[in-house]
Amino acid sequence: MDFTFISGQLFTGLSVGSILLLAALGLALSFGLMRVINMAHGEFLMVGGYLTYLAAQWAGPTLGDAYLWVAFPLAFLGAALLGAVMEFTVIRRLYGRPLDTLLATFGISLILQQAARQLFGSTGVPVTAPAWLGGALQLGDVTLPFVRLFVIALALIVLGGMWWLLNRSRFGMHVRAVNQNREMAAALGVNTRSLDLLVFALGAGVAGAAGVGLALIAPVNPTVGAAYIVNAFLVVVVGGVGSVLGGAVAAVLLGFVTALAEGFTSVSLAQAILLVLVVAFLQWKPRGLIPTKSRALEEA
Amino acid sequence: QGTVKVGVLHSLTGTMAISEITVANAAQLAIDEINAAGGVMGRKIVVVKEDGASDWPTFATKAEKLLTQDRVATVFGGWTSASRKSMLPVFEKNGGLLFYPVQFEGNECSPNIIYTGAQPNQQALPALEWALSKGYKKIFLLGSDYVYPRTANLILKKHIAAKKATLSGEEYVALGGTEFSSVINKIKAAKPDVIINTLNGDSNVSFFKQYQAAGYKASTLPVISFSIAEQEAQAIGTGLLNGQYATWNYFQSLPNPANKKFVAAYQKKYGAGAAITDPMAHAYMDVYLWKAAVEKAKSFEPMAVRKAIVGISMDSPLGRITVAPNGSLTQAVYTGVSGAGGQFRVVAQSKGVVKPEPYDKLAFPGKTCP
Amino acid sequence: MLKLEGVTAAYGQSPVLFGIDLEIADAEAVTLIGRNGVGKTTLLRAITGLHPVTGGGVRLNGAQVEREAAFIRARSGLAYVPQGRGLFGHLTVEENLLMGLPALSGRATAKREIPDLVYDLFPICRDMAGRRAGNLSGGQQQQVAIGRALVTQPRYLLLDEPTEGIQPSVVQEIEVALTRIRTELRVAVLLVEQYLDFAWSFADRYYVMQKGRVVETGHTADTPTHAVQRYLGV
Amino acid sequence: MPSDTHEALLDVRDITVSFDGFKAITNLSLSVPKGSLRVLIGPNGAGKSTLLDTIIGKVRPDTGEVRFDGQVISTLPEHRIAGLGICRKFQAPGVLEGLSVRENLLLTARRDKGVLGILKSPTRAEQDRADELLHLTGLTGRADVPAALLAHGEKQWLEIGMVVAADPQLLLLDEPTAGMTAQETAQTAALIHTLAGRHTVLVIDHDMHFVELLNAPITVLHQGQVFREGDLHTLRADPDVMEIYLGRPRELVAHD
Amino acid sequence: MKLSTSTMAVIAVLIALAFAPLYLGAYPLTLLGRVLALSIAAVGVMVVWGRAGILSLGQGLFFGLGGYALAMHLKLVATPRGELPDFMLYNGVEALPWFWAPFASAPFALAMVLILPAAAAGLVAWLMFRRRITGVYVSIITQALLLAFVTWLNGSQGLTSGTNGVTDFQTFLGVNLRGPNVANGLYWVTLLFVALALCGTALLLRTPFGAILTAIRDNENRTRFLGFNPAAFKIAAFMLGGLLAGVSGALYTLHLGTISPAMIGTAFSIELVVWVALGGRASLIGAAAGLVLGQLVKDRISSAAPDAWLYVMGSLFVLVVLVMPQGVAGLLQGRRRPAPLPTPPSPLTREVSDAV
Ligand SMILES: Nc1ncnc2c1ncn2[C@@H]1O[C@H](COP(=O)(O)OP(=O)(O)OP(=O)(O)O)[C@@H](O)[C@H]1O
Ligand SMILES: Nc1ncnc2c1ncn2[C@@H]1O[C@H](COP(=O)(O)OP(=O)(O)OP(=O)(O)O)[C@@H](O)[C@H]1O
Ligand SMILES: NC(N)=O
Ligand SMILES: [Mg+2]
Ligand SMILES: [Mg+2]
Repeated sequence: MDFTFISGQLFTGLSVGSILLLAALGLALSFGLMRVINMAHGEFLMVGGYLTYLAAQWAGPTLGDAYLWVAFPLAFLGAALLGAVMEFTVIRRLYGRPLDTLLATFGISLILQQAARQLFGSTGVPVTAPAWLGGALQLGDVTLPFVRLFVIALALIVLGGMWWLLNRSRFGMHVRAVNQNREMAAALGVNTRSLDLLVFALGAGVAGAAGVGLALIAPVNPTVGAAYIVNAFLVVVVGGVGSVLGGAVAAVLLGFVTALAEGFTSVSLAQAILLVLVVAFLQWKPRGLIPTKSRALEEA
Repeated sequence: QGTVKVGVLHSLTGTMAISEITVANAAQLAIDEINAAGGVMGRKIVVVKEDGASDWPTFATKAEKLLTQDRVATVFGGWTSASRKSMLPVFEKNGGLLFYPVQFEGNECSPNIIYTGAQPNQQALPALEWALSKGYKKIFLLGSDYVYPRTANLILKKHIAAKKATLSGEEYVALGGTEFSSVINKIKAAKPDVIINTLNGDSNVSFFKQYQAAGYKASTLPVISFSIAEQEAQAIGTGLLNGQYATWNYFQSLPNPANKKFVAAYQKKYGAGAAITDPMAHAYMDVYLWKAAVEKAKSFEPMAVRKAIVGISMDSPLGRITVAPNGSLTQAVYTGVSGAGGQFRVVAQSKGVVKPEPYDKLAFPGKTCP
Repeated sequence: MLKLEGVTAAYGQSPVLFGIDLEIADAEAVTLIGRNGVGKTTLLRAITGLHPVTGGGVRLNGAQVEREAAFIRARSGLAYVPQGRGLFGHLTVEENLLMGLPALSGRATAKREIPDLVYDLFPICRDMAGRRAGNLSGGQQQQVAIGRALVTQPRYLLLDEPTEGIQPSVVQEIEVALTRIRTELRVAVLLVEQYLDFAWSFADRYYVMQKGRVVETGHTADTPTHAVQRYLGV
Repeated sequence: MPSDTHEALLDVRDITVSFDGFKAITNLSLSVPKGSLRVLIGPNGAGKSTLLDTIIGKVRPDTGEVRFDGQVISTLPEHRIAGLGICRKFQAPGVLEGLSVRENLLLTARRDKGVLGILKSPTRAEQDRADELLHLTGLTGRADVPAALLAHGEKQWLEIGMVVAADPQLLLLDEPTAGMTAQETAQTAALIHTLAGRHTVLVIDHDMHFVELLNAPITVLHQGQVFREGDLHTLRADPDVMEIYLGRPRELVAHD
Repeated sequence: MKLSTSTMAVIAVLIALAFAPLYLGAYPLTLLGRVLALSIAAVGVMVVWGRAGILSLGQGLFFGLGGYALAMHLKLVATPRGELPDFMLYNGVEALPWFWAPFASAPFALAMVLILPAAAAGLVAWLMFRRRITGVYVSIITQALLLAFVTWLNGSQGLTSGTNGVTDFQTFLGVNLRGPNVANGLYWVTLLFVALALCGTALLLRTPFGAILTAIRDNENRTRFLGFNPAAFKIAAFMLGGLLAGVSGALYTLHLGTISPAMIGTAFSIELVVWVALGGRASLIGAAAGLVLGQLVKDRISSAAPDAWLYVMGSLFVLVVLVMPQGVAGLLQGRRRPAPLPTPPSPLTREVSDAV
C-alpha cells in the first residue's frame, strides 16, 4: 500500500462521511427531535434528486450550469412541501408511537417510490454536474474531485445551520420543549401543531437539498432513497439520537471505517464489516457517541 | 379452442423493473404482431402477465400459478439469474417451458428452459479477445456482487491467464451500491489499461459519474460493459458514457431489415424516443421462436415444443440465429462504442455466428450439457 | 372571570365529569378538593384545553373557549401547573422559564422577558438557572414550575396539588408566593389541594368534588375544615 | 443512634454519590436495625430519594458500600437486590400499566421470579394474598381494571399494595402519602405500624402529621449528609432543623 | 375447560383448513401452504413485538438460518456422492467447507433448524438486552444485523451460493420433492406446525410469563426493582420468536424449493411485521391470520394490477397504523377492553417521574 493510495482512502473516508452526513442530517430533526422513525426519509433525498433533474431541464437551457442554484431552493421547497403534507395527513396522528411511525412511513416510502416510477419511469433520469464541478484538485498524486469537495462543503454548511438552529435559536428551544412534553408546551402557549409541521417540513427540506448534492454523484431513480436509509439511521444511532454534532462525528467515523475496510479488504465485504462494527460499538456505547437521555425513545 | 395462453413473467415493480418492464413490452409487441397476423396455428395468443416484483420467491410462486392455474403453454420471463434459478424447479416439476432472454453465466442447462441470451462465450470472451487485440494487456474486473459477474469473471480470469495478459485488480460492489470512491482509488493504484465492467443496473450511474469526477475518460481508461445497453446509457447520461464500449448480441443501431421493422414497431407503440436493448430484442425474438417451434411440432405441448425448437433458424433483429441442441442460440457478437443519444456504433463483430457453450472449457473442464 | 357551565368529560367510553359548574372571579382564590380519582386533574385539564370536553362550556373573560386549542387559551391568560410539575426535564431551568414566553404572542402590552418578580419569589430560579430541570429535586421543580407559569403573565393560574412532596418550609414559601401573586399581580388562582390547612388559609372559596360532580361549595371563612372532611374521608 | 452492625439489616457505609460532578450524597452512613421503623426527612434535594436509589441499585455509589443482612449489595444487579427482599415504593407511582390491578399484585407476590419459575400459575396462597391486599387498599372494585386507567391516588395505593405483596424484609417508602387526604394518610400510618416488626421499614415523607403518627426515630438528611437524628419533638425544637426544613409552618404554631 | 367462542372459531377454521386439499385447486393449495408456513414466523413476531414490545426488523435473519440449515442438507442430498454442490464448483471452491459437512446428516440438519435460529436469536438478544438497548435502537440494530447477514450471504458465493440462493433440491428424507403427492403432504405437515405453534404459544402466554412480558413492555425498570430480570425474559421471548421464524423458514424453503438472501431481506422482515400489525399485534390469531390474509390479498392484487399494488400496500401500512393500531383483532374485541397502548396516560406525571 503506497502513500498515494492511503491518502486517497483518507479522502474517500471524508467524502463517504459527508455523504452519510447529508443523508442523515434531515433525520436529526425528524428522528433526533421528533422521534419519528421516518422510513420515507430516503424518498425526500430522491425527490431532491428528481427536482434537480427538473431544474436542469427547465433552467438548464437558459441558465446553463447555474441551474444548480435553482435546484437547491426548488429541492428544498419541494421536499419540504411533501414533508408538510405527510406530517399533516399522517405523522401528526402518530406522535409518541415511534414504532408505528416506522411502519406507516415505510408504507409512504413504497407509495412515493411507485409514484416516481410512474412519473419518471423506472429507469433513472440523468443529472450531470455543472462543468465547473467537473475538474479535480490535484494534490501531488492524490486527486480531489471538485464534486466531492462540493458535497463536503455542502454537508458542513447544512450541519452548521442545523446546529445553530437547534441549540442556539429560540425556535430550537421550542422544538426541544415540544418534543419532551407536548401538552405542557401547548399549555404554555406554543402552537405545537404548526411547530411540528414546520420542523418535519424543515427536516424534509434539508433532505431535499441534500438530494441535490447526492444527485451529482449517484443515480436519480425510484429506489435511490432506499440505498441510503439504513446507513442514515445508523449515523444517527451511532452519533447519539438527538445530537447533531454526534451525528456529524459518527458520519465521518463511519466514512473512515468504510474507507479502511474497503481499502484493505474488498468493497463487497466492507458493508458487512461496517454493520458488525456498528453493532459492536453499540455494545460499548448503547446510546451512541454523544448520548442524550431520551425517555420517549426508550418507552416506545 | 380459439386461443392459447402464454405467461409473461417479469419484474414490473421493484429494483429490477428498471430493466424488465421494457423486456415485457417487447414480448408483448411480438405477441400483438402475431395475433394481428392470425395467431399461432390459428389460435390467438392470450397473455397472462405476472409481476415477479424483483423478488425471487415471487417469481417461483407466480411461475407456479402460471403453470398450474392458468395452464399456459409457455412462459417468457426472468432477468436475473437468481430469478431463473428459483423458477427452474417449478418448471421442471410441472413440465413447463421458459424462454429466458438475458445474458447469463452459463453452467446450467435445464431441458425446460430455452436460454436465448448470451452464454459467457458469446459476450464476455469475445469482449476480452477484442480488448487484447486492441493492445489492452492490464485488465481490471469490476462487477456487482452476484453470480453472473462473479462467474463471468472467474472464466475471464482463466482466459486472461491463458492469454498471458495481466489481471490488475478485481472488485465487487453490492447490487445497487452507489459509492465508488474506494474502487476508483484501487483502480488508480492498479493502473489498468482497460476495465471490464459487469456492474448491473443503477450502480453504473454512480460509477460513471464518479469515474469521470476522478478525471478519467474513455480515451485514458476505456471501460467495456456487459450490462449497459441503450436504455442504461440514457439513464447514465450519454455525456458520461461517450466513447465507452459495450459488448452484446444486439444493438439498436444494427442495420438489418428485421431490426428496422422491430425498432419502428416498438417506437410506434411505446414512444418515439424509446431505447431498445439486447434483452428486449431477445424477448421479442423468443416469441417468434416459440411460434415457429409450435408450428413445427404442431402442438402446444411444452416438451414437444422443446424438442421441435432445436435446429430452428430465423432472421431476427439480431441477425441470423439458430437454436442449438442445448437450448441456446447460435448468434453473432458485437462490440459497440457509445455515442450520441445513447446509441452504440458497432466497432467489431464476431466472424459469423458463435455457438453457445454453457460450460467454459478452461474454467470448468469436462462439464457438458446432458 | 373564568366560568364553567355543565362541563362533562370522559376517557374513551367512560365518563369522568358530569356537568361541572364553577366560577372564579378576577383575582379570586378558589380551592377545589376531593378524594383521589374524583376528577380534579381531569377538570383542570379540561379547562386548559388539554383534555376535550364532551359537553358544557368554558368561558374565559366572557369568550366561549371550550373548542379552542390549549395554546390559544394559554395566550388568553390561562396558566397551568400540573400535578407532577411538567417541567421540560432536558431543558435548563432558565430555558424552562423562557418557555413561558410563547404565551405572550399576540399580546401587545406584554414585555417579552422573565419578570424580576419570578426571581424574587423563587430565588432558586436564578441559583439553578443553568441546571437541567429534570435533575432538580421535587420541591425545586415545583417552584420553577410556578415561576414558569408566572412568566406567561396569566390572569388565571391553575395549580394541581402544588404542595405534594414539598418540604414544609417551602410549602410556606409557596403559600407566601401565591398570596403575593394574588394580591400584587391580581391573578386569580384555582388550587387543587389535599393539604386542607393550606388550602383553607389560602383560598376565599372552595368547591368539593365527588365522583365527577361538585357536591358542595362555600366560603372558607364560613366553613371550618372539619365540616368538609367527611367528603374526603372513607 | 449508631447500632451494632450485626443487628443492622441495612447498613449504608460511607457512601458518596455524584452526578456529573455534583455530589448528591457525601460520605453518608446510616444503619437500620432489623424490624425497626425509621423515618427520613430533609429538604427537597437533600438526597433522600438518591439514597433509596443507591440501596436498590438504581444508582451506584462512587465510594462506600451498602450492606444488607451482612452482605454487600451495592455491586449486585437490581433484580438480585430486589430478590434478597428489598422493595421500594417510588415517589412517582410506578405500577405496571398494561396489567390489571390484580395481576400487578399477583406478579409482585410471586416467590419464584426466574424465567422457568414464571411458568407456574399463582398458588392459592398468592391469590388469597392478592385478594386481601385488594381489600386493604380499597381497590377490590377495580381489581380487573388495567392499572393505566387508575387515578393518581389509586396508583399510589396500588403501589403500596404491591410493596406489601412482595413481603420484603426491607420496605422503602418514598413519600407514600403524597396526594393523599388526611384520612388516607392516617390509614397509611396504621398500615405501616402493622408492617413494622416483621418487616423493616424506611419511610420518607414531608407530611409532618404523618411523621407524627408514625412515631418513630427520625433521621434528617441535608446536602447529602446526615444532619440530625432524633424524635420529632426534639427536632421540632431544633432551630437548625427549623431553618433548613420545617420553617415555621402553621401546624407548628397551632400545636405548640 | 370451557371453550370460548373465539377458540371454537379457531378450531373450526383449523378443521376447514385441514380439509383444504379436498376442495382447493393445485395452485391455491400451494399458495395457502406457503403463507401458512410464513404465519409461524408471524406468531413469533406477535410474541416478540405484541407482547414484549420489541420490534425486531431482523426476523429474516432467524427465518434465513432455519431455511438455510434445511437447504444445506437438501443440497447435499441432491449432490452426487463425492462431488461438490454445483455452485461451489462454479466459484472455484475445491473442498466442502467444514460447516457444510455435518449437514449431510438429516437429524443434524433438522436439529439445526431449531437450534441455529434460537441460538442466534439468543445471542443477539443477549448482546442487546444485557446492555439495556431498547425501543427503536433494537429495531435499527436488528435491521443492521440482518443486512450484514444478507450482505455476507451475497458476498460469499462459494459458501452460500450468493444472490441465487441454494436451489435445485431433489429429495427430503427419501421423499421425492417433485413427486405427485408431495403437495398435499407438505401442506398437512405445515398445518400441523401452525397448529402446534399457535397452541404452544397460547398456552405459554397464559402463564404469568405472558403477564411479565407485558409488564416489561410497559415499565421495564419497575419490573426490575420488583425482582425480575427483564433481560432474561426478553431473551427468552426473543429466542422463541427466533425459533418460530426458523421453523417457518425451513418449511418455506421446502415449499418453494429454494432459499435466497432476497427472501429474507429487510423488505421481507418489515412486511412480516406489517401483516402482524394488520391482523393485530396483541392477538395470536390476529397475527397469524393477518399474515395469511395479507399475503393472499397481495397475491391477488399484484396479479390483477401490479402497478397499483404498491399503492395499495403502502396505503394499507398507513391505514392500519392510523385507523386500527391494534389491528383487525383489536377492532373485533375493541368493545371488551379499552386498549391501553395508544394513549400513554399522562405524560405530565411521567416526565419528572424518577424514571421508574
Ligand atoms: N388516562 C386515563 N385513561 C382512562 N381513565 C383515566 C385516565 N386518567 C384518569 N382516569 C380516570 O379518571 C378518573 C379521574 O381521574 P383524575 O386524575 O382526574 O382524578 P383526581 O381527582 O385528579 O385524583 P388524584 O387526587 O388522585 O390526583 C379516575 O377514576 C381515573 O381512573
Ligand atoms: N440523575 C441525576 N442527575 C443529576 N442530578 C441528580 C440526579 N438525581 C438527583 N440529582 C440531584 O441530587 C440531589 C438529590 O436529589 P434527590 O432526588 O435525592 O432529593 P430528595 O431528597 O429526594 O428530594 P425531594 O424531597 O424533593 O424528593 C438534587 O439536587 C438533584 O438535583
Ligand atoms: N443473468 C444475469 N445478467 O443476471
Ligand atoms: Mg389529580
Ligand atoms: Mg425524593
